[in-house]
Amino acid sequence: MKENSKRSRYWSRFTTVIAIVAMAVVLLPIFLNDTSWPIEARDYLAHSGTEESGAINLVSAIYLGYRVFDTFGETIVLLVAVLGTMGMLSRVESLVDTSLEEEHTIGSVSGFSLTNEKRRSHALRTHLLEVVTGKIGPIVLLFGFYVMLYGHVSPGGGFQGGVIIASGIVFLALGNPQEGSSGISNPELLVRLESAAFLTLILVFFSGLLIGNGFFGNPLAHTQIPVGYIVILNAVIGMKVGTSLGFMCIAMMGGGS
Amino acid sequence: MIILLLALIIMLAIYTLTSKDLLHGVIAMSAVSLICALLFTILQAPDVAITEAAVGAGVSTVIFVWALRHSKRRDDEGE
Amino acid sequence: MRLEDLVYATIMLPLFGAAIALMGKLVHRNRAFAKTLEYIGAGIGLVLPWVGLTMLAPVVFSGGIVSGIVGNWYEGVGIAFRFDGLAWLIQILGYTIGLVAYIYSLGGGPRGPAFTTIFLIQTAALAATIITTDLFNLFVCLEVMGITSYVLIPTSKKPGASLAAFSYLMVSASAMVFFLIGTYGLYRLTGALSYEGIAEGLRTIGGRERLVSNMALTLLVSAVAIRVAVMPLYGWLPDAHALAPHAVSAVLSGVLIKTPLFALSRILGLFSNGPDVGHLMSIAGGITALVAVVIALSQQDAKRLLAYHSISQIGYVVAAWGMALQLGIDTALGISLMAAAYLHALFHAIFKGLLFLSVGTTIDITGERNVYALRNAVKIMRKAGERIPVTFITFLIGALAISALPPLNGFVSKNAITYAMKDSMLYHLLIAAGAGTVASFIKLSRIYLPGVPKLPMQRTPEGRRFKRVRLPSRWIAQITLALLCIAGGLWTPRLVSLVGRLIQPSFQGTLIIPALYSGENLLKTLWTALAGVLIYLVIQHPIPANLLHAIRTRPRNFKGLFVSFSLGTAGLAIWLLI
Amino acid sequence: MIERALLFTLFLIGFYGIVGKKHIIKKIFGLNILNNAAVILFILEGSRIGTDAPIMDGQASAIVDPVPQALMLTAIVIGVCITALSLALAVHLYRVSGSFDIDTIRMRIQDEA
Repeated sequence: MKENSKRSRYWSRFTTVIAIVAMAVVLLPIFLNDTSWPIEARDYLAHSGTEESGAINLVSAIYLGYRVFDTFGETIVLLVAVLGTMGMLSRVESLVDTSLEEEHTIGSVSGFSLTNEKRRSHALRTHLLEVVTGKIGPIVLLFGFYVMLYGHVSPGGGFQGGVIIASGIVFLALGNPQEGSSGISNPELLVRLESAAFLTLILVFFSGLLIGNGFFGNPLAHTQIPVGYIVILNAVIGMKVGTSLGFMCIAMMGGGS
Repeated sequence: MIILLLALIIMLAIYTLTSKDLLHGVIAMSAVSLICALLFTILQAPDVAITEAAVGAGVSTVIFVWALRHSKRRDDEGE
Repeated sequence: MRLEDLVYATIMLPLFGAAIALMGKLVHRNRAFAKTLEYIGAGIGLVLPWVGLTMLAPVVFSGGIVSGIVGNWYEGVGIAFRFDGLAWLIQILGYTIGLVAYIYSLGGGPRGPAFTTIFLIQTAALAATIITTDLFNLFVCLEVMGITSYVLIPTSKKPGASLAAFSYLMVSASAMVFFLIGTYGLYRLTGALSYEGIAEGLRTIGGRERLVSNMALTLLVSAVAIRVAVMPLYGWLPDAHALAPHAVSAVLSGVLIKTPLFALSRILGLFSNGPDVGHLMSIAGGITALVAVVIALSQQDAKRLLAYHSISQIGYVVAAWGMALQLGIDTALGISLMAAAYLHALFHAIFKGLLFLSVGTTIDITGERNVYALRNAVKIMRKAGERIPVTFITFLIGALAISALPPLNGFVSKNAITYAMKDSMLYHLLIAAGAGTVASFIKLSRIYLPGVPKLPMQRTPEGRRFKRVRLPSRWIAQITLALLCIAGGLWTPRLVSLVGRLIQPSFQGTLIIPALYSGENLLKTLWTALAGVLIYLVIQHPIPANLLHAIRTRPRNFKGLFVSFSLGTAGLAIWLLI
Repeated sequence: MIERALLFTLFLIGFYGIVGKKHIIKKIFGLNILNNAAVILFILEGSRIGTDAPIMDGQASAIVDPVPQALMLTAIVIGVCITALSLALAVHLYRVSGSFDIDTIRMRIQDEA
């Protein structure tokens, strides 16, 4: 048996090297190619990007204006990932304390309410942590809203602001006393906010139809504030990302409530 | 400067894959994300730097730590 | 209502339905309201797009192409899209199977607002993948399609399903990063992301950059080929399709492995060496068809047998599609081959979906998946409340369709393919694969017929032989698919020319329509059927049975997926260089 | 030139992590590194043609190419979502099979099914 395992290990090491060398051969020309970087797109955007989309920050002009369909796909990927992870999470928890196996629903995400979640003693909830996060929470939340709403001027925007809001929510969940999870860190409220944000996001894209600019066009294109579209999108995406990631982190911490 | 940061990222990446303790791997991964964020600020890409810092280092570290808390920290199967 | 809005309506409606179904999660206090919200969302998402498609039909049939930039932004930076005959056909395929699979899932498959939301998002992603002509947008659509299937596969609560989803996720996610590197290579060369921009940029590049564009093309093709499960890269598919819930595996093998293939044909149209890639893919497709049938013959688990059949049938489609690209889409033979490839993709989606759903119902009722251990399932199902053996009849129609017997749609599309590639090496491969298909479906249909099982049958948990299962909505799904099989078979002579005209509107010549019911053709079908029966009798013999047992229990490890992925990519790169 | 060579090695390290390592969490580390390498490559090469950040607040003269930056925002978030989902699957696999080694998981799940 010893000879066989040594030979099989040698064989598996050999196939790994073959796979990596094969990939390296294909990748090398692309990495070493140094033709000059194309500048047409950059010149057009530098010249007329601002007044077309209204945003001073060109990157958010692109990913919320010109290529807003990609960003929409990305929000959907985030939504599906959170739903999938929550489904898996409840099944992992149920494997731990073999609760009733819900028949065929997707890990009973619909029925997943943290109230029946078995309260676990939180070793990490020392008093110091509670006081500090309790105080910092609102400040982080405020900063998150700033990053979200000023996406078109300073760097930042929907996603970055949303993640900071999510961490703000987690701080609040950690910070407040254990019994009631009042305020924004209550999981029920977060689920509602997330679904509402997703619906409003789609309605915003439908609004592009009104002035005949197509689904993802800018409805406020011909008004004086075309940047309004980007601000609205930033706000809605920020809310959606913030609530869904906040909800996931709270669920991962074993349930704030 | 960029080459120095890239070399640091490569060393951290090698460390994540070879370290026996997974928690050290997770910490090295978030260090890689942070250095990436630093690199992006140098390369005049502030948006991507904030995203990398917030999303890359922040959220994925939380998820990795949750995964480790729910399972075993030691990578004792070895090669 | 401009045409562009109508085109994007077919994508936004399922997403709007998904948002409404997600609101069902909001009010999960009272179940009734959540259920109605869910059904409204599913209705909007799966039924309304049909209205959009019928309104678009006249435009597409008259050879019109709806193309432009999403949201009328500047064309250098915005996302280009193009809605033509091919896109219309693939969306028909996606929405048919999506609607029927959702109806089936009301009866048996997973439920809950989260499942409906993700199912609708998957249907929308399928529709979006085919109309985009922008490289990065294709990346995002393939990611959305992928992540919905990674989440839907483990909902079947089987431990193996999580492992299958994990392997599928790792392979596709790393392939998608290589797709990103390919996009980087092309953007650097041509400065554009839309297909037209890249094509026009590539015309003016010099000799050395030719190598770089070939390598970038190799990465794009191999990243998409993983999702199409061609020969070297099919390792993830059998576990994923066999262990997913029945409704999900019908959509997975019906639509999810075909849309990337036809999206790839848009990319290959750009490159001057597109035909070489088509040539290699057709060879790989032919080999896939034969090898996958042999492995299918060796399988014990009913759904795994069907999954391997999906690989062999997609081998048919890829062979015809590759040869069509090789000959060029503007020649008569090329168009008829591409039309045959699409027809077989559509008909395969229908009869494979039918087989997955009917075998799924049988498995749910009898609780037994092993082909050798289950016998006279018709009697068991009659006791379970199925007076008229609907599942057996629908299974029979599906089995006859896949083994290409005259009246049904499989006969038409398989003959369209083999007729068009008359005397090439692929012809013989596909004929042999056809015979193997007949043999394996005789083996699978044994589970319904009375007989003595080789292995003892597991008792269902309650000790009785069957489990109460909600039949009506399953019947509706199975019967609609069976009717589609028959309709496809009878109505097809005009369908081939119709599809041909849709794929290449500017072609005036006559297509090569196979003389379906000619004496020589019927004789060939008879011969393949007899060969199939012969093969079935041969594998009862111990020597071939042991050989098949060896094939089934060959060690399949996780690393094999990646090694075959990188070797396949390197092979394609070398093929492009010589 | 050297940066691209370093990125090439980082890319191969990530690919080695996915292919060579048996431990599934290490594979997810590898996937993360692979994604990070692709993002750095895009941004590094995109910033060659300019000196200022793409914020048009008046005094930005030669700005960097904003298109790859917008694309990489999407790629980073998709990478994190894929990591989150794969970690949830990995923990579920650990709960079911009791080990993180991909081949022992396959063996334990095979004979259980």
